[in-house]
Order: sequence, then C-alpha cells, then structure tokens
Amino acid sequence: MRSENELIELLNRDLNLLSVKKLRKQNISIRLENEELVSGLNYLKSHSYIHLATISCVDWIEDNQFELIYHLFSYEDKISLSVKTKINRQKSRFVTIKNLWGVAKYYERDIHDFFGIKFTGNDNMDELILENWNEIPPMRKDFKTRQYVDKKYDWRQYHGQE
Amino acid sequence: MSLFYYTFIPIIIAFIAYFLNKKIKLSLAILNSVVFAYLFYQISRLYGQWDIPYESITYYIFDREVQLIFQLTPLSWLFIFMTTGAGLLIAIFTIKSQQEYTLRSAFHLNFAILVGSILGVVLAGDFLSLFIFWEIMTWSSFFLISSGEKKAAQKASFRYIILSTVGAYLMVTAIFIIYNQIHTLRYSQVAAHLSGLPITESIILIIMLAIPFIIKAGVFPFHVWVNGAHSNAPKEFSPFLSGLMLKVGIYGVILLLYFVPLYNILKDSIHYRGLPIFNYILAIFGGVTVITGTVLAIRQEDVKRLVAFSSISQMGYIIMALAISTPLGFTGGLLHLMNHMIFKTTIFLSIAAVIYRTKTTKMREMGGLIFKMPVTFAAYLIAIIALAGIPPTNGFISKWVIYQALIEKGYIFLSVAAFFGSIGSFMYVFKPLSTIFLGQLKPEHENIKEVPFLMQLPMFVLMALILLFGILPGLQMNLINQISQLLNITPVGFTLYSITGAFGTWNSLVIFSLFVGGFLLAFIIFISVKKSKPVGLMDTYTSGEYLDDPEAYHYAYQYFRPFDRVFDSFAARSLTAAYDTFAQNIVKLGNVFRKSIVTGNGQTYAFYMILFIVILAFAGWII
Amino acid sequence: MILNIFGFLMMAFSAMALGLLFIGIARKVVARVQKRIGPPFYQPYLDVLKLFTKNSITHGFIFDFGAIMAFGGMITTLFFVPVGPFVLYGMNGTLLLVIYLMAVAYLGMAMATVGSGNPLASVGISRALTQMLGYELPFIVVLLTLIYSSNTSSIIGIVQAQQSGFMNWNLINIPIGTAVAFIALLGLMGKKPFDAPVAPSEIASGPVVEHGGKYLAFIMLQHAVSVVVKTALFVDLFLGGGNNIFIFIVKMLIVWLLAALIGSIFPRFKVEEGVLFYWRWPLIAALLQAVIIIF
Amino acid sequence: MNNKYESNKWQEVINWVQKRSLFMLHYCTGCGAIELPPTMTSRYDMSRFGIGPAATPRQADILLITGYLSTKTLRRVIYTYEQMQDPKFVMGFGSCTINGGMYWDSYNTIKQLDKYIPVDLYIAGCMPRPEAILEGFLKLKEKIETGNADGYKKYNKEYETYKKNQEKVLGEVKRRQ
Repeated sequence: MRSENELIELLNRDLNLLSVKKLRKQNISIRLENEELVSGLNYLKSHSYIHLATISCVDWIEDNQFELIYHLFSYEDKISLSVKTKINRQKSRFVTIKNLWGVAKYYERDIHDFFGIKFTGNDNMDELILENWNEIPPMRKDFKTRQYVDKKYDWRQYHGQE
Repeated sequence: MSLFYYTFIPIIIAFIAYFLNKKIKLSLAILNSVVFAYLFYQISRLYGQWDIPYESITYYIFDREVQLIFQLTPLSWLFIFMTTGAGLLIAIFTIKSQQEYTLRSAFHLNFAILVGSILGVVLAGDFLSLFIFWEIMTWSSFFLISSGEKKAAQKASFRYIILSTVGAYLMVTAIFIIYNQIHTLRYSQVAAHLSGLPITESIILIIMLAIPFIIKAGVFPFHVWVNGAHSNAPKEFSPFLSGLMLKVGIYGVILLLYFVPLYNILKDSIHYRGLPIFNYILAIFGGVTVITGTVLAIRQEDVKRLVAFSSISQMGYIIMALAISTPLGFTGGLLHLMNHMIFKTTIFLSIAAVIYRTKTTKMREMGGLIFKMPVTFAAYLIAIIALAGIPPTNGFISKWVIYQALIEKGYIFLSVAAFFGSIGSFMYVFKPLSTIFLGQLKPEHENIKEVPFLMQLPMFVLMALILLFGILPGLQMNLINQISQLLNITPVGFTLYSITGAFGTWNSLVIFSLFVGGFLLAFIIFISVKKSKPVGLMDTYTSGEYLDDPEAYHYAYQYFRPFDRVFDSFAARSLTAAYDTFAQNIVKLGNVFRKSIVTGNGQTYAFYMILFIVILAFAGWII
Repeated sequence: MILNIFGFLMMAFSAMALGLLFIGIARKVVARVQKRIGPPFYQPYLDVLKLFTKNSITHGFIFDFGAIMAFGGMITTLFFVPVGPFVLYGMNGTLLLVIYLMAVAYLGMAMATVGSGNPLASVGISRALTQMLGYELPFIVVLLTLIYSSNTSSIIGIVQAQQSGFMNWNLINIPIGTAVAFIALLGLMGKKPFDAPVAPSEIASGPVVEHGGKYLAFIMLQHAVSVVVKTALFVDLFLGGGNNIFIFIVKMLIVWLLAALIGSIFPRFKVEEGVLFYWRWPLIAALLQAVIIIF
Repeated sequence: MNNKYESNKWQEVINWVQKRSLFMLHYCTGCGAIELPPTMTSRYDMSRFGIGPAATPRQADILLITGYLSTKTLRRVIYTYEQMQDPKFVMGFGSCTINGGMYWDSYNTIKQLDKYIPVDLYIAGCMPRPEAILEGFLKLKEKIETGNADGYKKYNKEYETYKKNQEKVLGEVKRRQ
C-alpha cells in the first residue's frame, strides 16, 4: 500500500521519467519516451497497476504531435496513474500493447477510428464505432465538422428562409 | 397353397435372382416387390379360414420323431399380413432410393430372406420351427444392419448379434429341456406340460424362453442394441427394423403370455394387486422403457437415433398393455402394435426420403425443407400427429384404450409413465419437424427436389391408412376380437367407428366431424378478413438488424437444452456403458484362463488331457 | 343437424366474447393491484377489432395453416367441455380426449410460429413444450384419480356425481388434488409465474414474434377461448359445475381472478425451474392423493 | 365495399377502433426512452387510454423516436419502420428530431427526422415529461380520429424521395419488403 510520494520516488528510481506530476489526490501522471513506453507499462503492470482503464489520445496539431495517454489503476495503492507519450502526427503509427492487456485491442481500434493512428501488431483495424465512414478521422483538429454537416445533412427550411 | 410356400417362396426366389443377377441385369427391388405383392394378395385371400388343418413335416433324428408344424391362427394372420404389407411398401421405396448404394443386391437378398423368416417365425406351430426361423431372421437382419455405410454399423451390429445369440442359446437350452421331458414341442402340449411342472421349474423355463423375445422387442434392460442398430442400418432398412422386427419380439411375448396361458400357470404364484408377479415386473419394465425412451429421444441430435429411441418408448407402451393381461389391455396392446407399425414406418420412410436428398442425418445441417419436399412433410406431419396421439388419428385410439386399461386397474406408476411418454412424445416428435422441415433453408439445399413418385407412393398409402384407421377403428377391431376369442379373452365391444372402453365409448366419427367443423369455422373467419401480404422467410424481426446467412436464423442445435440439463446426470450413466464394462470384465476373466492353460509347451497340454480323462472316468462311474 | 350447427356457432362466438371479457376484467384487476387505473374492461374487444382491420404479413402456407389449426383445435375442445348446462357433445370418454385436444391447439401454433423462420419463435416453442411436460404430469395424475374415484371418464358423469349439494364437490372429496390441479391450471394457461415461453423481455414475446394483424387477433381469440375452456373444465371437475349458467360463470370468474392475482405478484420461472417445480411438490401431492383414493 | 360513401363510413369505424387501441413499439432509440416507464406505471398509466407496449414491430402501431437519432440507429429504425404494418404512426420527442437540437453540428446525428421517415407528431421538450407524452398521445388519437395522421400513406406515395434521402445519408440500405 504505497502513498503517492513513495510511488513517485519508486518510479523516479526505476524508470527514467521525462516528467512526473501529482494532479490531484491519488492521481499521478508521468511522461515516458515512445521507446520505453511498453517496457514501462510492463513494469507498472508487475507492480500492482493491473487495471488498464482506457487509452485516450490528444491531437496537438500546432506542434504536429499525437499524445497517447494510458490510464492505469492499482487496487492496492488506490492510485490512478496516467502514462503519457507523444508520437509524430504525420507518421501516426505506434506499437500495440495487445499482449499486455487483451482489451487494448478495442481501445486501439477506437483510436484508429477517430484519430487514424495505426498500431502495428493489432491486425484487426476495421471500423468499431463509425459505419462506412470515408472522410478523414473525425476527432482530428483538421476535420471541419460544420462543412461536413452542411454537405451531408440539409437543414430544416423554416418559412421565410432562402 | 400350403403354408410352407409362404416362407420358402421369398427365400428361394431371392437366391435364384441373386445368382442370376450377375448375368442378366434385373432390378432385384422390383422382383422383391412383385413377390411380396403376390404373397400379400394370397394372404389377404386367406382371411377368415382359421380352420385349415396345420401342416407338418416329420423326420427322424437318432430314432426320435421330430415334427415341424405350420399353423394359421388369427394372430399369425395379423403378423404375416403386416409383414408382407410393410415388406411390399419398403421394397417399392427401395426401387428408386437404392441407386447409388454399393451393396445393393446383397441388401435385397437379405431383405427377402428376412421377410421369409419372419413369416416362418409367425406361422410356426412348434418351438423348434420357431427357433429355426428365429435364427434365420437374426442372421439376415445382422447382415442387413452391418451393411450400413457408416463404420459404426459394424460395432452396432456386433452388439446386436451378441445379445441375440445370448437369447438364442437360452431358447435352445429351454427347448432341449422341454423336448426330452415330453418329446414334442407343439405349443398346446408344451403349455399343458408347463402348467403341470412345479412352479420354480416352469418359471425358469418361461424366463429362459421369454428373454430372447424381450431382447428382440428392445425392452428396458436389453434396449441397448436398438439405438445403434437403427441409426446405423441402411436408411431403407430401419423402417422395417423398427416397424416389424421389434414386433416379432412382441409376438413371442404374446405367445408366452397368452398362448402358453401363463396366467393359469402362475395363478398360485405370489400376486401383486391381482396380477402375477412376473407380469407385473414385465409391466414395470415396459413403463421404465417408456420413460427412458422418451428422455433419451429428446436429447438426440441425429434424427435416426431420435426415432429409434421413440420406437423403444412406444414398444414400452405395448409391453405394458400386454403385461397387465386384461381384455382392454390386450386389445390396446394389439391396436397400438398395428398403429405403431403404420405410423413408425411412415416416419422412417419420410426420414429416409430426407436423407436420400440431403445426404446427412444431423438435424442441425438441415432446415426449411417444407417448400422443397411438401409430400414428405405431409407424410411426416400426419405420422407425428398419430405418434403424439392426437385425436383424429389412429395413434390416439390405441393410446386411449391403453389408458382405459391402466386406469381400470388403478396402476398409478404405469399410467404416470404412459402419460409422461405421450406428453414427452410431443417434444421429441416436434424437434425433427421444426429443425428439418420448418425454419430457414440452407443455401446448399437450394436445388433439392421432391423424391421420385415411386418413393412417395408408400407414404401416400400409409398416410391414408393412418387416417382410415383413425376414423374407422372398427376395421382393426373385428380381427383383434377374433384373436381374443382364440385366446379365450372376453372381446371388447365395438362398432365400425367406436370402441367401448372401461369408462366410456370412443366415437371417432363424431370427433372427426366436430374437428372438421371447428377447422372450417376458423378457416371462414380467416378468409373473411383482409388478405395478408406474403413475405420471405428471411424478413423476420431480429431486433432491428438484418443478417444474411440463414444459418444464424435457424434454431436447431440442442433444441431442448433446458430440459436436457435436468437429465444430464441421469443420461451420463447410460446402460450401454454398463454393458461395455461388463464385457471388458469378461474379456479380462478370459485372459486369466488363457494364460494358465494355453502356455505353448506340450507338457501342460498333456497334463490337462490326462486330468480331463480322469474326471470323465470318475464322473462316468458315478452317474 | 342444423340445430347442431346453430348451437355450434352460438357456443363458439359466446365463448370468444366471454373469454375476452374475462381477459379484460383480469387486466383491470391486475392494474388495480399495481395501483393504476388500467384499461377499460372492454379493451380486448377493441384490440381484436383493431387487429382485424390492420394489414398483416404471412410467411407462407404453413404459417396460415398453423394459425387456423390452432384456433380450430381450441374451438373443437370447447364442444366437449360443458359450460353450465350447455354442452354440444357430452358423449362419455371425453376427459382424456379434452387433454389431447388442447395439445392440437399447441401443435398448430407451434407449427405456425416455427414456420415463420424466426429463431426467437422456435426458442419460445421449445420452452413451451418443455413446460408442457412439467405441468401436464401432476394435472393428469389428479385427473386419473378423479376418473378412478368417480369411475367414469366423461365430464358430465363427474358433474352429475357432484350435483347433490356443496358437501360432495370434488373440492371436498379430493382437496389436495384440487390444489394441485389449480397450480397446474396456472401453467396450462401460461399465467405469470409460468410465462417463460412468451417472455416479452427475453425473447420478444416468444412464439407470437411474427404474428401481426389478423394472426395476432387469432392468437388472442384462441387464448380467450382457452381461458373459457380451461376454467370451465376446472369448475366442472372440482367445483361441481352448476346447471344455472350464472352461478357457473361466477365460479369461473372466481377461479380466473384467483389465477390472475397469483400471476400479478410472482416473477417468472426459468424454464427448467418451472418443470422441476411441477415435478417436486405438486407431483408428490398428486401421487399422495392418488394413493389415498386408490388404496 | 369500395364505393365512395361506403368506404368513408367504414374508414370512420376503423379510425374509431384504431384510436382506442394503440400498441406502442418498445424500441428506445434515444435519451427520452427513460420517460416511458413512468408513463406506463401507476402514476401516469397510459394503459387507461388503451395504449400498451408491444415487443415487435409486427404487432406495433406507434414507433417512438425518443431524442437524437445517430446515423447508425437510423438504419435500424428504417428496417423496423418497414417491418411495421399499415396503419402506422411515428412520434418524435424533443427538438433533436426537429432540427438536430443541441447536436446540430455533430457529424453523426441526423438533423431532420421527417426527411427519412414520415413523422405524425412532435412533442416539444428536451425530453418531454410523462404528462407531455400523454398529451402527445391524446393529440395523436385526435389526428387518427379525424384521419389526418396519414404519415404511412405519404411514405408509400413518396417512397422514392424518402429512399433517396436515406441513401444519401446511409449509403446502401437493405430492402426486405
């Protein structure tokens, strides 16, 4: 049963963290390099962080990067830990963690649906949520929602409108 | 035409045709059906001449005079009429359905011998000729079962032949014992002799005689072979096997219970509620057969195996009805015997037609065949309505008479078993109907056509028979009453379309007319309202989603899974496993002896020979 | 013969009307139990009329034939059960016949629903047949003892045996048998605790999933007639069917409302639980009753 | 049965009966479905007007579109609508069915329901409360009585335009009827 501070020094000692931040009570976020991410997750999984809540993604379009966030939780420490990493937006490719957590298959498919990030090793990349979608992935910042909606759906014509 | 011709004509002609077949290509099936048709015609002309004298061949073995007697009684007339009728229908069916079957000529040869031997068994007047034809029947049916395409046919026929030979040995020893006691084997003399013997001896003899008959009838402890034999026999033979072969066992039971009036032999043995203990145990066996047959039939995935188990449970009904040996019970048993032969052959023929077209017996691989094979569907539907015992058909009448008999004597367990069997029969009867004929059609069965007319003809005939005997049971009743007069049982009152049971009369004409009336009223209401739009089978409501493969829409596998869960533990400990372990133990025992005796060196053989001679001498000296 | 046909039609239509009235009253009573106003008592008539005017679809010949056979079978059963003094065909030996005739209606509906090709319908039918085996066994054992004790298998005979006064109703002669028969009646009519076959939430109302328009009206009419037949049978066998029609209808109503009330408070049995429930206490009680009567 | 005067009379009887017995399809597409259980249970009890839930579209008369309708659900709603039998009615809940409501600029919800299936009645309210739903039902009954709840007739007449709109949003739609 580790407290937040014990956890932070443990992580500092074992993983070479780029940064660590204590966001709230029992909520810590750390940042790792792309290459060390999988080994870091493996290490955390063996240290009671066995629950992978979800994988989320943020589109930093200005500095041309996608940020992948892996949300873990430990039932003993009662601390939710989020591991972040940034990958290049143009290449938009990352390695799968299917063998660490089976459920990651679907999180990765979901992120592929909405951000277009391909995960090598996870072969089943067809549509999970969207249905016959042929535009650019919708959650990307450069996706113009208004234009898409105007093109696809037509608005109700109230009397007096053109 | 003397009675001998009936048994020997089919056998001899079959042999000649079999050997001629190599040279001139003639279809044995057509020959068979012509021969059976001729016999059928002759037998139907024979009706009513019960007084023709029995014929006998007498010859001498070691100066002992042995008589082979043939006699015609109403009971044997019933059986030969049914046998030749069923044989004729099945021969017609096999003309077309045997095209691509390798052992074709062997099948027809064995089939003809089998029919001839059954005629022999039923016409026999004494136990020796009965035994001779009994053995021919067993052997010919053994060859037929083992000629099934699947490899499992060998294993199933192996188990069948072992049980039959065990029964045959018992019968032979009983016959020898009786023979050297009274030097004749005519039924009447044997009956008189048995009633003279002290109780324990006659009981043992009767049981030794009864066991082969019970084995052949597939009653509870010996029903093990029926399931394997039926499902692996060639698809044309299983209708005959379950329609007729099981009945011959019943013929034997009737022979014992009524010909050899078992009733007065055992009249001073211990009675349980007005019935000799032997009869009561037989009735209990019948009841248990009904329950096990029903429960196991519901579980099956293979349609032939399912119908085989249903035959076992229907056999249980007949045994139960005959064992309680009341006039109503006897009539009900015989009625159910005839009706079961009719509707069971229809079911098996329609299943054979389906297998002929779809080449599979697994129910989940079929579906939606009603539009492709309407005649087979109609035959199967009417047959299962009869099997389930629903009023306008003959199945209900015989079950109704059996219920009257059971309730009249107030046997609770037997009637509970009877009702369980008939309600359970709705379940296992409906399962093939819904998995094979209704539901979604599989893509690979798209171009299935109806079976050729020659295969439909027997189905039409049998359907007509089911409805005819359903509306006018009187036709069967006057024959049964003549039989009961012969066996001095008080006949049951009847008119052309009604039978009087213990608690009331059953009038099938009125029931049928009311049924038609109700149906008509519903039809009129249906027509008078707005016509509805036909829509394809795939356009069904599956919560908004449309799937494209019919397999997903067809509910066929493990149809009654909730019900089977109730009986899972019971079915695991099946009787066949018990028999197999029993067989293994005997093999182990045999090995023990073999190791000690057959040791390979000469001295032990010599030593045993001397030992044997010494014992022989010693024994000879005493007796 | 003509009088027969008139009697035939009169009885069929009045049974339908009475059945729908019973269903309407039951809906009202169940609504009151749940503290809501509930539909007017004539609602079933409106439902049936509306359904007859709606368009409907059919899945081929077997779908129509099954619906007609089910309704025809149930009407034929009606003619053998004396409703008050009226019985069209009271020849004896009818009790066993009535049990089997009810099966005709079941088989007809089963063929129609499975013919519709919908998997939910086949699941519903397999549940219905399994449950049928459950409740039919104790019911028949009780009927068996009834036949044996009043040694006639005709319903009219049994009714006459109970005519003289309240004391020798079968309710008094075989009390356990009547209780078991009532529990079996719940299953027979598919009331709440045993309505797994038509569970709306699990298998989208089971067998009737593809029945719209006039087919659903047929199913409703068949259910109405079956309610009349089964309650009349129960009253005839156990409560000494009266020859005054009004007392008879009141008795039927009491039996029907009792079943409806029990139905309104019990959750649904799983299929094999229902079967095992019937084979546990009701079957033992029925056998006990049989032993008492026969020995 | 088909002369002018006669059919009019008969149609009135049908409307009268249809008004009093409506089966509502228990098929909840959006966030308004949570309002239905209270309307069915003891406090508001819609069954006193003869309206009851039906499990399958084959038996149902009314299809409720309760709230926003995503394009994926629209495809299933069209299948269900086509499985229902005439006369059938559609009721839209809340502003999401009228003009997209608060999801007006979302890429996966449809903006105007009656371009894809004919709607007989809209009920205002970002998820109308049970009283509003009952009010809606009564209004629908009046429309049925006067015979101008004829959305299904419009659908059959202008089937091509509806089909074109549906294909525009959904791509290919399986037609089973």
